[in-house]
Amino acid sequence: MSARAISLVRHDGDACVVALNGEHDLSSVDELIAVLEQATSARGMVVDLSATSFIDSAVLGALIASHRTAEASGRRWALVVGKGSGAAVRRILELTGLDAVMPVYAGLGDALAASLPSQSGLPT
Amino acid sequence: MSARAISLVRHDGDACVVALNGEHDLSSVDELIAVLEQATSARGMVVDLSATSFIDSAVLGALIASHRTAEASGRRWALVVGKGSGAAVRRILELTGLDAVMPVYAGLGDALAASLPSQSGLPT
Amino acid sequence: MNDEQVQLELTVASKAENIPLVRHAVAGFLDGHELPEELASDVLLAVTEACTNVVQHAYRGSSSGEIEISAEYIRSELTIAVRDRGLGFAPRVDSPGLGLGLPVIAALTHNVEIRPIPPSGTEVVMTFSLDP
Amino acid sequence: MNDEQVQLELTVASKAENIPLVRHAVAGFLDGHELPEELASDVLLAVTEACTNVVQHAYRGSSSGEIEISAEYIRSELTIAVRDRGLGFAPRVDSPGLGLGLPVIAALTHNVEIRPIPPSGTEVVMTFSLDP
Ligand SMILES: Nc1ncnc2c1ncn2[C@@H]1O[C@H](COP(=O)(O)OP(=O)(O)O)[C@@H](O)[C@H]1O
Ligand SMILES: Nc1ncnc2c1ncn2[C@@H]1O[C@H](COP(=O)(O)OP(=O)(O)O)[C@@H](O)[C@H]1O
Repeated sequence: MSARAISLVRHDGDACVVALNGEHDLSSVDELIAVLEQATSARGMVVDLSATSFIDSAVLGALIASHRTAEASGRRWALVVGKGSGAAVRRILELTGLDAVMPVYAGLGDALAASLPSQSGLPT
Repeated sequence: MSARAISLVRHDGDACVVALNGEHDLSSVDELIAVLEQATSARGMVVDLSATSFIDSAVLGALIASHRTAEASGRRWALVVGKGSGAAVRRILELTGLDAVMPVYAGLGDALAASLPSQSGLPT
Repeated sequence: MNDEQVQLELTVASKAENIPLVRHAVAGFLDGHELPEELASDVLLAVTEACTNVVQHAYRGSSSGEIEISAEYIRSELTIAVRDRGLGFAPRVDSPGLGLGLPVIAALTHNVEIRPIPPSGTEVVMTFSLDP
Repeated sequence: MNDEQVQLELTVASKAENIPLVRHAVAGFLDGHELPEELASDVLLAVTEACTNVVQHAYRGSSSGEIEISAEYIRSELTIAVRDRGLGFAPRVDSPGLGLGLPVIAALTHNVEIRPIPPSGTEVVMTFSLDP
């Protein structure tokens, strides 16, 4: 059915964006965990679900773990859930009340800005 | 029905024994957590379930947490499950396979000896 | 074994201190029947887990609520239902527990059903087989 | 709505890589009926969680096994069963997961039943109500 992909992009100011495309579940979670780990070297990171059609609790577990690791080391972490996010994505976030536990943005721009509040170290 | 109690006894060589008498569940778990915390100041600790008629997963959770805390700080921790332990006690330990995760002894003597392997700091 | 339908109905406030009370009431109910000791113990453990879930999860946020327990023998089966009128079944990433309650119930029962009750709340129906 | 009984039967090896396959097969089955999009999405999420549980828990230790999925419409209900022939339902203190699978299933379904199947294994039967 839908193709799936996990991409990692480094942005200026040392923020990483991990974008999930298509459907993700236990069969791709090891790859996801590896990519999330690479991203934690950055000052801030964003997980972009705006083109994610499906995630389940296995994927959610990986996101929660990544968020906790980032928090523990004082790094910024944000989630993007947009119009292109599938119904299952919205549903599982709603059911688990995860938007209360981690910062969720509707667009990548906002999430990036939040994950890097002080560009080049200069407070705004 | 059966009376319940939680007792804390300090033994020579700095081992603490926390004994649960009767039935324990969510209604006594806060007290149990508090007593387990007091006991963690000792070099070794034993949780004695040999007169425990009932425990559930809430109690088990407190025991697992106490065991983890002890392990993380290099302290010894052991469980006693004996003939006087109730059917539910044996059952929940068996179901969760907990005896594979933590040291379980049939008698307090053995558990105490294991929780303090080197009396007065002299290796045997 | 009794072929008639024998029932227990019990409603208590959803508080931790009432969990032993429920367990003892169910134990009393079981006493009237020739249940193997191990099976009776399994039933009491499963009922306790279901009540603990109500106290910990069903009425989050709202100040009060009740646990409704019913038990009945139908031929060679014992069915125990634990009901709440809470917010409905919902996963919690911030659960204070280790997530062992439901798996313990499922492991102890012959069958467990979880379903919402209108207008709100959850019913957990546990069935135990009395056939050896 | 179709009043006849329409069925899907599917057996795959219990491997993570087969989970999308199961989901897509069930999606195809649902496509033949006029299911609201949100409900179809809930069904696929619940089926995925049940299959994930089989892959992660049912065949611990033993090298291989299968996931059996059956789905059928009976009047205004959709029932999907996910079966394994594994070791049987058991709680795990060392679970790799967060314990969200069963609660997610229970929250998404109208009714969920968990029961052992002889001689060994577990059946998770999920019912979805098609009435609005
Ligand atoms: N009666 C209930 N009402 C609402 N949610 C419930 C209820 N019982 C269980 N739950 C949900 O199911 C989850 C799993 O329950 P359980 O397996 O007992 O683990 P734990 O209570 O340790 O979290 C709970 O964390 C909670 O989110
Ligand atoms: N098919 C199965 N066979 C055996 N045990 C199972 C099965 N499905 C679930 N379990 C048990 O139930 C527990 C709870 O499952 P779940 O709520 O999905 O959480 P998680 O998989 O994250 O641990 C698992 O940890 C496991 O012990």
